[in-house]
Amino acid sequence: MLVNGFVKNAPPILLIKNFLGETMQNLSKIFIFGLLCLLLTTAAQGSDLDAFVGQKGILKIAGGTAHIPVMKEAAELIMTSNPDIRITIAGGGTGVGIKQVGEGLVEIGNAGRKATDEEIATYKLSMVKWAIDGVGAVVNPQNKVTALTATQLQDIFSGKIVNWKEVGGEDRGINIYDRDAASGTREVFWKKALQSGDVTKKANVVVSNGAMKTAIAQDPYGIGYVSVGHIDGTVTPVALDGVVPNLENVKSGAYGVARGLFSLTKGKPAGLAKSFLDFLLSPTGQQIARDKGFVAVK
Amino acid sequence: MKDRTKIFAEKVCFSYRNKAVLEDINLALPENSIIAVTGPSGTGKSTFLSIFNRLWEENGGGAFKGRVMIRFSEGIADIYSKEVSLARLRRSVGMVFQTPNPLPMTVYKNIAFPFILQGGMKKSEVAEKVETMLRKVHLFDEVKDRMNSDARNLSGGQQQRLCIARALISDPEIILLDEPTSSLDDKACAKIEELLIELRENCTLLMVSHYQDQVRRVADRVYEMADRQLTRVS
Amino acid sequence: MRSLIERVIIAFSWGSVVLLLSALFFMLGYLMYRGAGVIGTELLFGKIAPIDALLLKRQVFNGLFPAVMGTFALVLLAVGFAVPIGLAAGIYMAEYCRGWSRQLPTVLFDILAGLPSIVIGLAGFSLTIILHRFFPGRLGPCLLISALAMCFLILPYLIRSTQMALESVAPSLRLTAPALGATRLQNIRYVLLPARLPDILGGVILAIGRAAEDTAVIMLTGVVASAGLPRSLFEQFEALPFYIYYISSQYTNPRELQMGFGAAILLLTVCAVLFVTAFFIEQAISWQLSRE
Amino acid sequence: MNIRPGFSVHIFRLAAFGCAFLTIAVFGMMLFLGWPLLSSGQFFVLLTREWLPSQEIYGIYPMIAGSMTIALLALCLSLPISLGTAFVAATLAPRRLRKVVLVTVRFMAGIPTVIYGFVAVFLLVPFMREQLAGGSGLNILTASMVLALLIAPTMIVFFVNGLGNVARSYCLAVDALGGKPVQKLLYLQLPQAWPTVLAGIILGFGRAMGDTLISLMLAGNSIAIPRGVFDSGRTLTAHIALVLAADFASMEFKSIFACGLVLYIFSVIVVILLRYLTGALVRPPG
Repeated sequence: MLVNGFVKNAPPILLIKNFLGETMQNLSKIFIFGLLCLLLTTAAQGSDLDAFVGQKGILKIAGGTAHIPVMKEAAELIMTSNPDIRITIAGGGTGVGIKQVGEGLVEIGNAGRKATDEEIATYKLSMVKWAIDGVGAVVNPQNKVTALTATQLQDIFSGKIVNWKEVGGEDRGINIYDRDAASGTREVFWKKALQSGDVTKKANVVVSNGAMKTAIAQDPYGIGYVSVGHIDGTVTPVALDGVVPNLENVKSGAYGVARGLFSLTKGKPAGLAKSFLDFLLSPTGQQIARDKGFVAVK
Repeated sequence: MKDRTKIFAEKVCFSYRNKAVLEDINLALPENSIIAVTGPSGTGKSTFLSIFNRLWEENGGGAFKGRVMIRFSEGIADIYSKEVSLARLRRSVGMVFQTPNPLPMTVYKNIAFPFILQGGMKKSEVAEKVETMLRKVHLFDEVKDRMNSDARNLSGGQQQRLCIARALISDPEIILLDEPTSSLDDKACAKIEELLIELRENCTLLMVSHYQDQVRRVADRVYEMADRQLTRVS
Repeated sequence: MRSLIERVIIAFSWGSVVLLLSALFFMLGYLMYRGAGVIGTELLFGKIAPIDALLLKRQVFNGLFPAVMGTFALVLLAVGFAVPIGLAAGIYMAEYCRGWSRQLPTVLFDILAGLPSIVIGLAGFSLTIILHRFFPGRLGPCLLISALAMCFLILPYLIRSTQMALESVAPSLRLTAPALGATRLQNIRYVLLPARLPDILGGVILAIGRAAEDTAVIMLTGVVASAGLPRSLFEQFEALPFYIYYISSQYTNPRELQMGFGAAILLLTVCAVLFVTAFFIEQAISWQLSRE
Repeated sequence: MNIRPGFSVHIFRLAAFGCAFLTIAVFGMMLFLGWPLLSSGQFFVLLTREWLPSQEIYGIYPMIAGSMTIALLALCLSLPISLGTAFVAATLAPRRLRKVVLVTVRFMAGIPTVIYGFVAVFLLVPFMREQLAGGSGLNILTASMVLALLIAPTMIVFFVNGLGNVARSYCLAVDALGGKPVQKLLYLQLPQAWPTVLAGIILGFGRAMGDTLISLMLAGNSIAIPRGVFDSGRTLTAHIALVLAADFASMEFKSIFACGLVLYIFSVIVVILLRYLTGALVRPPG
């Protein structure tokens, strides 16, 4: 399914927003704020966005849903500075990203795992890794259970533990949320956190990292897993064997359920796709990745 | 001239959905006369009429056998032969129905409708012709201020005269009338009857009616239909 | 005993009505309660001045404008494709198709009308794959494919309404023009279609409503949650119903959720307006019929 | 019109038979893309197997069971309410009120499906979770309840037409004998209209089976075979939407065409039943 990114409210750089907070009240005219913001951001990162000057056309991105927040932010920044460029971002999961870029349906396919040698050979893909991401189990903030052992986690997902009280929580059934098989996030979590163990068939299935987070935020007795970059106040990360899945622990390597975030192109990246990938690796791009909760690679 | 044969039918059979409606009908009808067909309802009188302008073909499902020849001013034609253009046939053989059937448009457009179908006529010519026809059916004075209002707002008698005018506008030589007065009151009925007698000057009128006194008043020749056959009464 | 059963049936029936209507009003009321606050230009255009957005000077990033325009483009295209085809097919079925050959298309149109919309969407998606297989290029799910699939979804409604409209013309009116020498085509053009235009229009409006609300078809054929304004037939697009679905499963903050409610109210309003229009056209028809 | 009449007829015919052909082509396309499954004889195996991608088993039996359970449950919930409302809208209420009820019901039919689903996510799901069913609140009952609401208008309109089509002279006869409306309904209209009622039920069931969004949003989408109404379940339609994202070349992906074929065949059966029951054209669902 072509689930997509959704453009968020936040202006490009949080610092600039805070700085302009007072000014905005005084001006009260919102669109002037927008213009100012635009001017300032272009001035601030002129160098990184310069690559797009004079370019135009459409860039289609699809695949891994963990990537979406960064992709959206970058896209909004690029499109604001250069209205001739249009970037569409679709989800679908890692499997879709690899397949669609391979078939030439999109210019950039996102993958939450390394593409296999076979995939690379079949489609002559080239791969760029621009961030490192952890995948952490999450529960609703109301849930008292915030730490589990690996065995407990495996037992919960395989259906052996069915009640929160068995792991120190309320006397309520555990609602498990899972992703579909095309998900890269699922693959990493399944391999590294669940040790490729069974996942109960009774699990509810959601379509993206975003949907997982929303589902857990709504369900006080749910447990699921999302990209560390998606963890915010609406869900509580569950420490695995005492290690909390967060940016620091992923960065230091203490939290092991981690993977690279990749973007793939068919053949060597060229044109807009190349500029876009370069932008992701530029200081601005890497800053966006950090802001969204990922570990930058540069 | 009056005794010249206008319509000539030979061994006409008609069946609808494998049920015989008409069987072996032979006729020779004279020019410039009013010929009436009477008989109980449901005996196929309307179907009989529709033989002469081939309108039954629009309903589908009928089977016609036999031959119908008509002596048009341009010559004699077998109306079921392949060369005959349906559109021309139906303009030369006009038809008026049991219930007045004005089209859902203005009075003027209703009468000019055959010209809309034909195309290629000047507006002024059409207007002139429409007025002539309306006068001919004595409707002009009644509707001259309502030319652009919906024809369905006229009274029943006016509507029926309008339909006659519409049939007349393409100068037909034969007019088929399917109980033209049955839905009208006596006064309207009388007007129509007068009109029919006037029309006889230029046309041959073939009329279905089950009002005996009406038939007696207007018809030159009367047939009765029973058991799928026509018999001449007078 | 009998009268007891009768009384139970009456009570139960009225109970059902109350239950159904209260469910409806509860639903609508909740929607209004949650979403009424966001109705305004900001819902549509975000922080961009409406005039700039309308003149395409600036792209709207956090308003419903692109989704509204996407739905608009989709409906326009789908109905634009479907109306001529549906009209022609309906005319053929009502006026020309006779006898045995009538059965097969009629059954097929019934089947088409009964197909789940996801199957139509899957067909559209299959078409993309097949096209892609035979013409390797850049053709993926896009606005055009969505519009074609949607066109296919609403076609049976148009065919049916046209066919029924033409077949309901009174026999006396049907024969009038042929008796004056009209060809069958002229009869359709000058008499039958104008006489039944309101019915056909009613069918078109229902089809518009269907095209505006269906989500399953476009979900498989090219709708995405962020694409900006629709600019080309070969690009992906946004649409209101999909946006609502998307928000319900993956909103990230209260503001987005609010916009979801706003979008739901907007879509509901569009459908209500279409419903009211269709209703009035229908009233006009029944008034006209009573005159005939 | 200056176009030759023959020409336009060809266009009309092309449109009609083109649409008819496309209906078959939809089936053909799914057959073509799902062919590897069919030719290997796996199609029928798939219908009875479970969905275990990790073991490379792509059976769609749980989805068929899910679709049937949800649709049947929705029908059971909806039928009494629809019949009751139809009684009121056809006979029991005074004339003016009848019209109001009917118009409201038809308005309900015009409300987008996604809106029913959207409201249910925020209203019914938390209620289910906290008060009724426990668990996540995303379960078969939730989906069925909303589907019941969704298919009710279709069925009501159908029932009202059927009940109203009973010959007026009979109704007048009952009225003249001093029959109460409810008696007219029970002893005349209902026995006369039962084929239409049955047709309406089939139509409602068809709609419930064909709906995607409600089950996708509310049923939980688990791949287990449903054992109870509080279980999470997945329908054929939702399965198509969920798995469409998979790799084009995989067997997993091809299984969605099996789902499509099953749904197609199901619709054909519904149409045939409806035609048999009503003996004529049937209004399209929706």
